[in-house]
Amino acid sequence: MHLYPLKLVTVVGETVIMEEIAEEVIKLGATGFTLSDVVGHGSRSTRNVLISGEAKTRKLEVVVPSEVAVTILTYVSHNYFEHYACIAWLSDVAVVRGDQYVGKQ
Amino acid sequence: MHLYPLKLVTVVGETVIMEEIAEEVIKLGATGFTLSDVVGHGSRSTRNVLISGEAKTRKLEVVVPSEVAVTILTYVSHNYFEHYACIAWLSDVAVVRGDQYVGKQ
Amino acid sequence: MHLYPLKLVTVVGETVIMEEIAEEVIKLGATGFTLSDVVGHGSRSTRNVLISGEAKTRKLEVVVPSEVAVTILTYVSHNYFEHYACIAWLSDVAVVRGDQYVGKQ
Amino acid sequence: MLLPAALFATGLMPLFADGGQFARIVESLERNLLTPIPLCFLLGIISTRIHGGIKIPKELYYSIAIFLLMSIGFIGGHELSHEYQLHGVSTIWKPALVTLFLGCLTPITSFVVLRYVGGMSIADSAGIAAHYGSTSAVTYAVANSFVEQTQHPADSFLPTLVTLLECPGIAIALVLGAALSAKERAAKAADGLPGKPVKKSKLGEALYEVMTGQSIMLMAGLLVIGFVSTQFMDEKGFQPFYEFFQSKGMLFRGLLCIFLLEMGLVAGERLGDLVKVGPFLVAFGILMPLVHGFLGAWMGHLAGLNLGGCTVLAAIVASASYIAAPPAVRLTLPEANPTYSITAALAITFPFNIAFGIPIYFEMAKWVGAQ
Amino acid sequence: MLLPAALFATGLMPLFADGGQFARIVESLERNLLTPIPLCFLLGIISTRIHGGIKIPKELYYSIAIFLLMSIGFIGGHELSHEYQLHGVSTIWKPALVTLFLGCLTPITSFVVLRYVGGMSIADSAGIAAHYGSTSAVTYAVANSFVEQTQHPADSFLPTLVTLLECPGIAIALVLGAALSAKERAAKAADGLPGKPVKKSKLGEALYEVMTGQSIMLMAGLLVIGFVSTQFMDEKGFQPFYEFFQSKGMLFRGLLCIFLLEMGLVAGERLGDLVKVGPFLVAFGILMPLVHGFLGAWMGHLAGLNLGGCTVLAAIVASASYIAAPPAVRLTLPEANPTYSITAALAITFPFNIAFGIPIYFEMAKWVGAQ
Amino acid sequence: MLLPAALFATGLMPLFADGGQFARIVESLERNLLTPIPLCFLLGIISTRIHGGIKIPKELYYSIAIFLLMSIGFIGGHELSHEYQLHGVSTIWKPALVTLFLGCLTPITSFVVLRYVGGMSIADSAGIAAHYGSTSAVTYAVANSFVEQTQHPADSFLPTLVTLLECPGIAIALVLGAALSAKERAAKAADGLPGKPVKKSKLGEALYEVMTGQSIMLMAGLLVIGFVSTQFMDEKGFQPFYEFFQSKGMLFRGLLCIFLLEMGLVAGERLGDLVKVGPFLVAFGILMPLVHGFLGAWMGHLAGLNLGGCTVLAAIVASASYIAAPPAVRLTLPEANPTYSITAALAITFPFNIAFGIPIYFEMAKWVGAQ
Ligand SMILES: Nc1ncnc2c1ncn2[C@@H]1O[C@H](COP(=O)(O)O)[C@@H](O)[C@H]1O
Ligand SMILES: Nc1ncnc2c1ncn2[C@@H]1O[C@H](COP(=O)(O)O)[C@@H](O)[C@H]1O
Ligand SMILES: Nc1ncnc2c1ncn2[C@@H]1O[C@H](COP(=O)(O)O)[C@@H](O)[C@H]1O
Ligand code: NA
Ligand code: NA
Ligand code: NA
Repeated sequence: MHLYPLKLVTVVGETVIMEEIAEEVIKLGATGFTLSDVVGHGSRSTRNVLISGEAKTRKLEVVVPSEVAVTILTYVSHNYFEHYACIAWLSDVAVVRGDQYVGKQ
Repeated sequence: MHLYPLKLVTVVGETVIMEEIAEEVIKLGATGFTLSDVVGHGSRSTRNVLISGEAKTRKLEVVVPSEVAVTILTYVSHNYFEHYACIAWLSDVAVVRGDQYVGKQ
Repeated sequence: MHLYPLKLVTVVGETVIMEEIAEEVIKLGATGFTLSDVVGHGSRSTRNVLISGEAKTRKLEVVVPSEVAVTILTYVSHNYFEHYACIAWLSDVAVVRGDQYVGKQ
Repeated sequence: MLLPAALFATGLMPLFADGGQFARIVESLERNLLTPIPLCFLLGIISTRIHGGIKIPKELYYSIAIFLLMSIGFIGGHELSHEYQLHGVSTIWKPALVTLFLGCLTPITSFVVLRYVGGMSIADSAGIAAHYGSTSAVTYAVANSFVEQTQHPADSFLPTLVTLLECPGIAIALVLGAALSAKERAAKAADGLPGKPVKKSKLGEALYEVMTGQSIMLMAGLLVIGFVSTQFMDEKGFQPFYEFFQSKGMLFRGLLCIFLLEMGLVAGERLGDLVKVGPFLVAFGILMPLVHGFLGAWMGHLAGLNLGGCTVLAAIVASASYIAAPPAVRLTLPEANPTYSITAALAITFPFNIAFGIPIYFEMAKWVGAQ
Repeated sequence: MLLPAALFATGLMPLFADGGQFARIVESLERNLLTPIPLCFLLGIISTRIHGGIKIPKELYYSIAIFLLMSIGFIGGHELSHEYQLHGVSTIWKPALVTLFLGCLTPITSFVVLRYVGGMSIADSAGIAAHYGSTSAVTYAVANSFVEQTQHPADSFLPTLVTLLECPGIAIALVLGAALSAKERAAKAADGLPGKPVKKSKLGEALYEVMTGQSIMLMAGLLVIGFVSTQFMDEKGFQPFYEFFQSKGMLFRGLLCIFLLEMGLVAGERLGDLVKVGPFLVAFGILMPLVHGFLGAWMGHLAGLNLGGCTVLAAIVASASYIAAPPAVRLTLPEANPTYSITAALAITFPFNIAFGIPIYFEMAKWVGAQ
Repeated sequence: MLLPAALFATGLMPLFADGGQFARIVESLERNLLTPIPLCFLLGIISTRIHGGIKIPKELYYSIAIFLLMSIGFIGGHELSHEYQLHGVSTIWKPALVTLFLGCLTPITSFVVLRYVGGMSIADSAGIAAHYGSTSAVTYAVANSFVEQTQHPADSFLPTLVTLLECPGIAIALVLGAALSAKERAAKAADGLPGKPVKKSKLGEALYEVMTGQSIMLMAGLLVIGFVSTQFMDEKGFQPFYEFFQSKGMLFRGLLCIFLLEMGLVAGERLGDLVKVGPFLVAFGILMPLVHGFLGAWMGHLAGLNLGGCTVLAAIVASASYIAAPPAVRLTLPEANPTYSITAALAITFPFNIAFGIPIYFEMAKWVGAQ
């Protein structure tokens, strides 16, 4: 097993911003991402009020090298933390054939 | 990037108990939580038999300081492990502006 | 709190292979698993083309001892990495009453 | 095994009292079984057993459930309004009382049989009794279709009775279970064995949740809406709503087919658990409904219901809940193994009622003299 | 508090000009309120307030929304085709112009009142104005049902007007908000206070998204489809499509009930926020629609609409969007607190229109002379 | 590029044999294209191409698919029952044999053309052949609507033929692909190149899954249910089920519109892949259906089908599966690039059939003499 140490960035936030973030994440150097529908509660959840067939909150997971992880978190915190409901965190993962996910940049 | 070391508590269990746990988690000091619908299989999955439009199993994720994490896990294991299908674990995360999630207590 | 150090294996891949992997994971020694529907984008996402009522991509999470984790990752990478869209990673978790999940083998 | 036999006798005996009865039942069965609704249920079971690919999205299943409950309520309210205009409450109060009485009786008979004949634990007995004390709206819908097809439509206020029957049984069984568990625990504690206290709050919460649950809210709510709008709207304006919810209409019948297909898929999965639950529970799941069904038919007749009405009342009294009861039981009696109650309610009693029970209740109702 | 009072006067005064007016409104109200559609809305509110168990899967809600929009468009296109064959554009161009004018006016009146009477921030004022400048397709559907029930069906091309009214209001409010915010920011920056620049690209993107959003695409798309297929198909082939989408039909009316049940559930949750938004916004949510509604009824009459048409135009002008506007506002004016706009649109104006507004607009339309 | 030209000639030549043919095709096209079903498909494509906001929840799409399959089966069973009562199997066995024969032939013709004309890999050729060997139930539904609109309804047992055509093609293509891949691999291994063995078990599993898949189970299951309940129920009881599933009815036609809207959304997304798949596959996706369609119309006529029947048989033989085939191919031939097969089936053949193919097959059927 070749396991490659990388970072898993997780962002949970209002649906309205998550697609934008997902697209940006690719531009910032990720090779892919995984999105899922969740239900959330947080300090600003009253802001989270879209009524539609879509989930109101979404979770984005991205496996990236450490530097890209920092770029992503900086991007997210600069652009969305002030006015949108969202949270972001980082954790350590060991990825199978992880060199694939180091990607362009 | 200010990254703050916190714990991510994950609980996966029968839908019937997850809302209760989510509410309690706030009382125990979390500032928010994220719930998602999953499909599960485990040692007690035969207990997991609700028929309804809802997912039978749900996953709860909470980012909290280490002490709160322990309180939550103790609460869950005391109240639900005996009779309900559920699993709970802890992992290390580094959270953007993580001081926000230390919350009341 | 008895917390037991185990591994969390996460596999994200095309729906068509995920049920098979979930079943195999039990044979390889896991005591359970958790599946969820996600939306994914990756290097081979054009391969991911099923049209149906099901999500096209699924995420599998399994909590297992370290050796089982390696077996699972080896199985997945041997059998699916070449022709199917998927990614797999490993992380450290501390599990409540974790000895339960060491299972058969 | 004595009591089950006795129950069996009680339930079926009347039917064989005269000679042609059996042949008539077979004919009723045929007329019932070879129609799309039970056949779709069968298709679901077959698909699951052969690992076939039929999958109904849970949102569709859930949406149909909502439609069926709303429809039962709305048409019920509409019919009730006509009934009320013609007869006031004179025709309704007796059947309503009887229904409430049966709603209180059936959880107790179930509990007694499970605990003292079957020797099951208090929690399991109470848990299963909660299911059999309540009712299944889908069984109502199928029974109602059946009697309409036999040209013996039920009295117009039957949906009202379904609504009345939903709650009391669950409440009584849960309270019984909680009380007896507490007593047992107290006894054990006196013996030096530790036992966790029941959370009273949870029982109250669960009862509230049953009473304000989806089934009751939708059926009772639409009953009121159907009643009120029948009184205040002119016929033309009312027409499209009536057609939409109409229980003889294409939407109700057609969606019921899809619903039963899904129920067949679920029941098929549960069939494998029949071995786990053992022969006593299998017998219970067939005989208890026959007894309760007979009581329903007989007391319905005493209360003045017509042939269709007695049949439908029998069917709903005989039916077991698998929507409202499970979460309530799971929350209040967590020691109860849900495999028992769900398998009995869904994989034994429900198919039995759909396939055989309803025509049998029809013959029972005839036998007690209903017309 | 002066202006609200003035608004109130403007909106309601005409109605009390003569004596029997009030009695007629009450009667209209009764005829409107005691029908399944508003009652289902009420049931939803009650269920939420008592923590009842009714839950509509979001996919069902969303599917019904799709059906309603398609239906409005398709039947609109069908009727438009007949209208066009009979009169060309002669009957339509005036109402269309009036609708566009109102679509441009209402976001501005709303903004002015919110900013200068209510003293709300630029972002909040513009955000709310975007909601009130657009329209609610469901309010259209309910208003349309109402006028049909009163035997005064609206002119056939009303669905076209709904489509026209959807976009301009949102666009104007967003541009206004972005421009004024930029100016304010520039002023602040001159004062030495830092301020983030607005992303121009986002505004363009959001406007594009509004114009190609679900509501417009489905309504306008099906309008064209309905128009074209009416022209080219024979009646028999067209029939099943017509029946399916028919807004007087059972599907439209029945599904509207379920839709309003869900809207009641959501509005009920929002009711708790009424305290947060304060009395000004509550007053705004009731009085602004009355003013806009009056303008709609009056200008509709000037443009030649019939009684039903004036009522429906009033209702859609008075209504506030809660589907297309929220995401657009959230993206372009993130500082705007969505609790304000959604609560006003959904928990105040929508229920007010459904329950009281529509019958009032009906009387207004009569009063201005529409027939 | 020789063969495609030949194919083209084979497919289209007959149509231009006489002079007025072309004009008739154009007229048929117009009559087909300007109806809601293809127009909704077009709307879906447009919405995707301009990044419009229309989104159909996948549960709705899936629910409609279930309804359509059930409906095709049920009404098929119902009609078959009448046919059977009148003629026994005398009218049916020839068309059934012809359908089975075409089900075996089309995957082979497809494979041969793809492998030897197109020079595609064994896996890709077999994968695409599996799609073209099977059938698309929605193409059936649209073709059926078309012939009904032209007042030439198809023979009553066509749904039975759809069911027969679903499986064999997929099975043959997969077995062919697996066998040839194994041979090639053996050859390579002899040359010293390593190659992974095919898992035999997976092939069996995949074939079983195709045969017990959703489409077959629902169509065949409801066919039996429709057959049986027609025999045993009285007409009045059968009526609501018939109305619900009725393929000329509003539900079927209306839901088909929504379904095609979603298919347009998906096909629109795939249009971008046309460049990736190259001109050969685009030509294949248009010419192969014309050839298969001609065979279907001609052999259908030989087997005694009427004009509508020949047209519909041609359409289903010409159509390519995009529901049952993809997962089966993905599991057994993972080296096959699904972009090729899905793009060809969904973004080329399906729209071609819906828009142009069906009217062409209609003219072909007339030309071979069907009435
Ligand atoms: N402590 C937490 N743990 C897990 N998820 C959280 C937490 N706080 C917030 N979230 C998620 O982040 C979203 C936005 O949170 P907030 O910005 O605090 O309103 C919420 O809807 C939750 O899904
Ligand atoms: N080893 C495991 N790894 C991941 N999830 C698990 C595991 N075991 C159990 N689960 C999840 O926890 C739920 C309850 O498990 P159990 O209590 O073992 O029946 C299951 O439905 C799964 O979703
Ligand atoms: N860097 C990544 N981070 C998170 N998820 C990923 C990443 N790359 C791929 N995935 C997920 O894995 C699936 C298959 O990826 P791929 O094999 O690269 O096409 C995608 O659909 C995503 O859900
Ligand atoms: Na009962
Ligand atoms: Na407006
Ligand atoms: Na084919």
